[in-house]
Amino acid sequence: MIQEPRVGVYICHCGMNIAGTINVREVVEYCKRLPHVVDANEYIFMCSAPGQNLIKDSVNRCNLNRVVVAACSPTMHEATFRSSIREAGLNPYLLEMVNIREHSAWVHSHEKRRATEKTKDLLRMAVAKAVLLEPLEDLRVEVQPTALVLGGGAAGIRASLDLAERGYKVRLIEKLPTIGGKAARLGRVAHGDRTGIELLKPLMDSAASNQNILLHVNSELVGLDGSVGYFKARVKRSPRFVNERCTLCDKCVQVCPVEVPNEYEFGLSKRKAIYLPFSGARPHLMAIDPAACNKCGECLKVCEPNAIELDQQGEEAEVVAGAIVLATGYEPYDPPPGEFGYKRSDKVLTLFQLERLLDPAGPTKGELKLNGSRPRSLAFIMCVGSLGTTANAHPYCSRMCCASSLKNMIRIKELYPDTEIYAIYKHIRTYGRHDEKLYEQASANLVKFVIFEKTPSVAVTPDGLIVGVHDATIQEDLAIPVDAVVLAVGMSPTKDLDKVRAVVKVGCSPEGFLREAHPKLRPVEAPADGILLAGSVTSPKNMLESMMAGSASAAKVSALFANGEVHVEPIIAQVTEEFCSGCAICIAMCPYGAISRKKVGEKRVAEVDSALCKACGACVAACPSGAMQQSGFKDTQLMAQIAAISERRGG
Amino acid sequence: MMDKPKIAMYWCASCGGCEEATVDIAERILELTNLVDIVFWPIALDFKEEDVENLPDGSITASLINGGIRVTENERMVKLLRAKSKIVVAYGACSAWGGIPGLANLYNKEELVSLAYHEVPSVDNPKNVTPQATTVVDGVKLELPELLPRLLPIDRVISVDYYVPGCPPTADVTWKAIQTLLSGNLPPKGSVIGASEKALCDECPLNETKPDKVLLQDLKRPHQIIPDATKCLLTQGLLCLGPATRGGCGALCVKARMPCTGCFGPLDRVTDYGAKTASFIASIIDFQNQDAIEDLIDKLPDPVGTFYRYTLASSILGGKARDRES
Amino acid sequence: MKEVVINPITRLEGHGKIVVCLDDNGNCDRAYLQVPELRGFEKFAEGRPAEDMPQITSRICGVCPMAHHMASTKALDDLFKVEPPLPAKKIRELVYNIFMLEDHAVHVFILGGPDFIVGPTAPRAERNILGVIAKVGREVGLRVIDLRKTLRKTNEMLAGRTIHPVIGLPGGVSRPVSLEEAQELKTIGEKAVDFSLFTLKVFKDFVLSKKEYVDLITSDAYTHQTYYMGLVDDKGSVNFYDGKVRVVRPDGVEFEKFDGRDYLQHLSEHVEPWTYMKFPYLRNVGWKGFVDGEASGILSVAPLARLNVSDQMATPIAQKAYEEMFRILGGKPVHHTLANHWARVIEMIYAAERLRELANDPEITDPNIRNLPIEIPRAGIGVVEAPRGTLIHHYETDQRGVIRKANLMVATQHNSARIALSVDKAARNYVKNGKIDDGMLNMVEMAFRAYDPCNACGTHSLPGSMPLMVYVYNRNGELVETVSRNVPSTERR
Amino acid sequence: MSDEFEPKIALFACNWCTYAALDLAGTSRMKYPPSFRVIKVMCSGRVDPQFILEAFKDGADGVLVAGCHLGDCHYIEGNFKALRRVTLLKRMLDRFGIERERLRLEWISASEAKKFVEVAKEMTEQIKALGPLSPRLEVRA
Repeated sequence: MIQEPRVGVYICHCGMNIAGTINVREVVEYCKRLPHVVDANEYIFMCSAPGQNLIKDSVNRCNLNRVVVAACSPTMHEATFRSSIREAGLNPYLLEMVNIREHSAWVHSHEKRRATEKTKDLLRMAVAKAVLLEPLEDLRVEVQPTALVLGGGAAGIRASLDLAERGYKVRLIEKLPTIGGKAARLGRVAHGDRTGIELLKPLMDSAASNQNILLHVNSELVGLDGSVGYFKARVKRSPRFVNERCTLCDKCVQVCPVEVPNEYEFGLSKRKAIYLPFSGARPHLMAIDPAACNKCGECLKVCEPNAIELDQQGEEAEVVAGAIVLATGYEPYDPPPGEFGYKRSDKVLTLFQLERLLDPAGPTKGELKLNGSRPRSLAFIMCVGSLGTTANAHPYCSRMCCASSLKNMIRIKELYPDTEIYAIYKHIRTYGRHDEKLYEQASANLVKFVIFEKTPSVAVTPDGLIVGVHDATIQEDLAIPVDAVVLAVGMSPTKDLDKVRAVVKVGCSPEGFLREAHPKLRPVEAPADGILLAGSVTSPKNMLESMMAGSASAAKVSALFANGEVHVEPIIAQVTEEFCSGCAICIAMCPYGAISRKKVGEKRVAEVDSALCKACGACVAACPSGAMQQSGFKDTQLMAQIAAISERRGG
Repeated sequence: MMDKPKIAMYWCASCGGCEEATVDIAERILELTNLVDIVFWPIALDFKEEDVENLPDGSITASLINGGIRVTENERMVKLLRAKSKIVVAYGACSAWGGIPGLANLYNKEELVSLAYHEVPSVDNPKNVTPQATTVVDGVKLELPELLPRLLPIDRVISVDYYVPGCPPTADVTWKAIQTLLSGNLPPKGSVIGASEKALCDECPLNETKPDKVLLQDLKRPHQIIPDATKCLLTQGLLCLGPATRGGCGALCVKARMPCTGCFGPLDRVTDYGAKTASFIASIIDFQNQDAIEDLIDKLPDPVGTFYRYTLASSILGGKARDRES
Repeated sequence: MKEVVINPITRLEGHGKIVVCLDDNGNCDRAYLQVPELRGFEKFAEGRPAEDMPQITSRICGVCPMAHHMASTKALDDLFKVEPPLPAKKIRELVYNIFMLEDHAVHVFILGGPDFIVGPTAPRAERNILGVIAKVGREVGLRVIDLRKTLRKTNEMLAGRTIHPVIGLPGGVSRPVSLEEAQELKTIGEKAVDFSLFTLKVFKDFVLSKKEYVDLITSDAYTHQTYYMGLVDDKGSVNFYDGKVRVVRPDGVEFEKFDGRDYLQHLSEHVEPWTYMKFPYLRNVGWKGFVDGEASGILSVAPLARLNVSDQMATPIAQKAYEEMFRILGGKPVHHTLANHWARVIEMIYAAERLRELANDPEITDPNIRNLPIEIPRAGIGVVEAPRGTLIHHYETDQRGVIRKANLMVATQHNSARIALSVDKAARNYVKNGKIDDGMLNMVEMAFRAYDPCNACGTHSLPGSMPLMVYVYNRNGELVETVSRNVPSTERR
Repeated sequence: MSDEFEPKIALFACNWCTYAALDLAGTSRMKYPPSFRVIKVMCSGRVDPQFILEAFKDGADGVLVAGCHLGDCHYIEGNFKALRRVTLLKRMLDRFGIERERLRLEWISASEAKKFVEVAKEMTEQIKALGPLSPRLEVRA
């Protein structure tokens, strides 16, 4: 059914905003002479009720099937005029808006004649496109009110709890045997007396016991299909070898003959092959590290409740979810051996190791002891792994390390006032409402601050450690002998992030973190709808910020779930199969994985998942046969608009 | 008895390959002569131009014209045939889009003439003689037709009903096109007949071998690589234009292990074959860095000549812009 | 209602226009053959990658695309300084001989040959393949159509396509020959030789057995004393694909023998203002105008010329036929234009025998068909014998192998001066008292067809649509008569 | 009114960055020459080289393709596709005898109204200096 196009053109004065520059009368008369235009009119404020009525009446009176409105930016009133013509019985996508206020009147008020001419051109082009517009229907997808949260750290737990509290189901996936993340392993957190685990434990307990939250520890996401509203995830659980009957009696630990470095203590102590990650771990069960276990069976002999199953197998399950929260966190920057004496001396430790030493629940019960002796002097080298300090360092600032270092300096001074502390820094960034106090406090506590421009060095000598630094204030080379060096390492993207990205299609920044839809306006959303980014998966964050991001992403998910369905503007790409050769060029164009090749008989054709398509049109421009077209931005529509750039073709 | 449909065949600026291709339908041609009267076919039949002029307008059922418009005679003849024919078919790449001779549109005609008669090393032309439109010898005017400024596809001179693609169209394509014309069930004006609706990949035996994502990290010219004959040539870095080129030939070149150069031209929804081809090739360059992109494009010596090999004359620009007047 | 003769074969070639100028008595003073088109292939070759040339230049002519494809491919070997592996050379020579055989066969039975097989005095309407069938028998027509189809299908299989082949690459060919294909080729080889012998028999039975035909062939009207040029192999045998260029004087003595790469030292082209055709001549003799004889650099190429410059044929049956021809026509060189038909039949036998040899050579299925170029390209020249004579492609490139200059000297072009002589001679003989009759047109036609010229190649122009037009002007420059005639010739290249 | 050549420039503006920058230039009452004819696309990656040639053919003396900064594309990497296509097309323009300066690619974020105005002024001047294009594209003089 081909309808003869009948176009109505409506031009807004916007008071004097438009009419003050552009001769609207002249443009209206011009438009009346354009092909297919059956009505053209003007009004002082087209967006007002009388203005909209003028359009609606004209649609009916003139039997219009296309409408062009020339007014302000479509970001202001496209929705308005779409509803107007819908009310008049037209499909809302049969509207073409021309922005003659921002793009003409306001910027060319010094050249009124030429602004009017330009406006005629823009109208002629819009009419040419409008003639070829087609009715479109919004796409709707029903939303599954279950969220898949990937990562059981601060952000993931916060997001899960927020969602569960609103009554939504949550599947919380954690690859380790316990939730808690890095936050659970912090020592005493700044601005308060409580340690990371003390702060987090109530949340971990709630998460473990909440009816709406299903914990999947020892688990990873290995596959993902579908799109916003209806994702199908494949979750792979590795065997824990210990079941719920475990009473944590510890007998198995005592008999286990295998010892390995304890990653929960950042290697400061050892653990057995069967172990509890830390006190307060959730679920509260022993776990066997399959990489370490030699299957000697000693533990089986002593386990009274028969909680150990060495023949346990892993399994894969499919989980359907309406949204996904990625909260896979970060990992501490791991200096290469030899950087500032790291791993060359056991007196060189990272900030994270120091956190463990100062934790009353840590390997030294909170005492500052290295190999049994207390360092009398300490140098904190700041910005390790950040700000390009060394060749391996990241270019960015991890932000949390300054506050964290200062907090620990103050703590050490409190515990051991006679300790001499040097803070060797590039920048001190104590931002926000509280952190500057830490700097003041540290200064008051006689921490010696030495600023560097050139990267300092740490010499490991038989007599101890000597920090070499050129003090940029006094312009002198200093050699500072110390008993221990703390490297204030920053935060790195997790090494596993590529594995996650291989499953969940999210872009990544040059620094290696996941990329948000917009760094300011949409900070917890991935570009693809229904995928949220919480915590330090997008950038270094402290615990507070991670909690905020967790709550924010939960709020976004809740909004989605509360609506129950997703509306997608139908300007998506579509394949006409009879013209598609299955050449596959389009597939690599799509950053959202929305296009695939399906088999029709013996042949291939492209297929667009309309829920995944975000309407960029990159595949359309690439499609060598024109089989792929974008609704509302078809080749024919845009070519008609372009061809009308000068009078001889379009007018 | 009903009259059989009358068919005319004519050639403008073509190499003769289209005529050979017509003949290549071999035994079927006898079947054809049972179905139609061929009223005009200069290569095969005696004719006088007046014979055509004397026919009533519209009395020829279909004229199949090959070759582009290079000289004024071409233009005159196609206009005559247009007037006499119900249906005009642009047969072959030259007629439809100018074909390879259309590449001359990247130069002006003076450059063509000057090279041939003054510059090539074998010419010995001390007096700088150039063929002239008019030469007077012993009082007799000898006239040569002048070249048009550009070679034109026939639809820039007359209205064309259907197109048969290929350089040349294969026998199968030709036969299918003839059957379509005789079926009485004519497609809309402007349709391409005899060939596929889809690009070459659809019928290419190597299409199945493509990876999920087709991306280019390198480009190879055909003499620089011995390709794996069991894998898509494009994915091996050869500039195979199959994705943008209409199918119908059966992937002859690919079967001979050479990339498609595009002789079946664009698909229905493509306006400018060369620009579209450039678009798809550029799109799959797997680099984000400008220098790396430039380096890859450097490996392609003549993008215009490559992408517009058969379609320059029918492209949006049609040829080289005239020089700026200073 | 007009009887339609779908005669694949009676081709009209191109734009040919003859202007006859009369003297005061109304006799021919001077006749001009004008070729009115130019396409400019050399120009738009510039800037294009060299390896595209075999597929670009084949578009000069859709009738003999393989000749251009192969000359171009050989020019690329030379340009990139890369020798093809032996199996690749054999595949090239194989497809080339298939092409030569098919092209010659079409000419003998469909284009030029009917003049003789049916008879030069037969009505014009009968001098075509149908006349041949009527005279020789229906099975001739079927055999010709069948052979053409077989050979063209075979080259589609081996070279990717028949019209505008694609396999040529510097240093080899793109595609190997499979064992199954080789098996098929053996049968085709036998069939080809049988067919060529059958052709010779037809030629003997229907032409040579008639004295008046032999007299016509040797008559003065069709005789010009010119130089001859063609490729010979190292034994002096005719070779279409490779060899050295040999030139013999009108008396048959070798004048010069050179590597095709040195063509510029031996060949030049003369330009006239009244035609787009250029006139090649022997540089070391010089351009002396449109005259024949030893003092004039005008030369001739194509089948007769090739036989005239060679010492023998490389295959046994062809050699016998070769000896027979020169014996009957009075020894080398033969100057009779119409003897080209006979020479063409002998070349068919050679092509078929060579095809059969190569089809039975196990090396053609060797997969070693490419050597990748490693040298920096600069300039390359390739020469082959096209059906209608020596074909030279010459490219100069930048270091990336992008064409800076191209020069093409094409078979028909080498004959163009001699064709002009023939036209002029015909006009002088037959235009009397301002009257032009059918006889003159027949004479011209027959001369044309013997050369089998192709103006499309000659000017790299397109074969146009015009019939042969003859315009007669009187002494005062007034047009007194126009005669048009389709030349069902042969200008196929 | 003077007879001075006033160029027409087709501007392909992505919805998220450049179109918004133009809006901002308007609300900020900045001034730039009235040479530009905006064609809105969702992403610079939608721009097909056919559009650019069509614009030249149909009377544009210049074409500006503008989108989000590299790395900031609303669609992650659509602007890289624009970069690749325009890079290739610019080279092709050489052989068509069209000056490369007539085709320009710019990254203009939603907040860079000022940058757009600078580009607009500069490009308008450049095209003025090059003169009109469309008469040079007509087939016969």
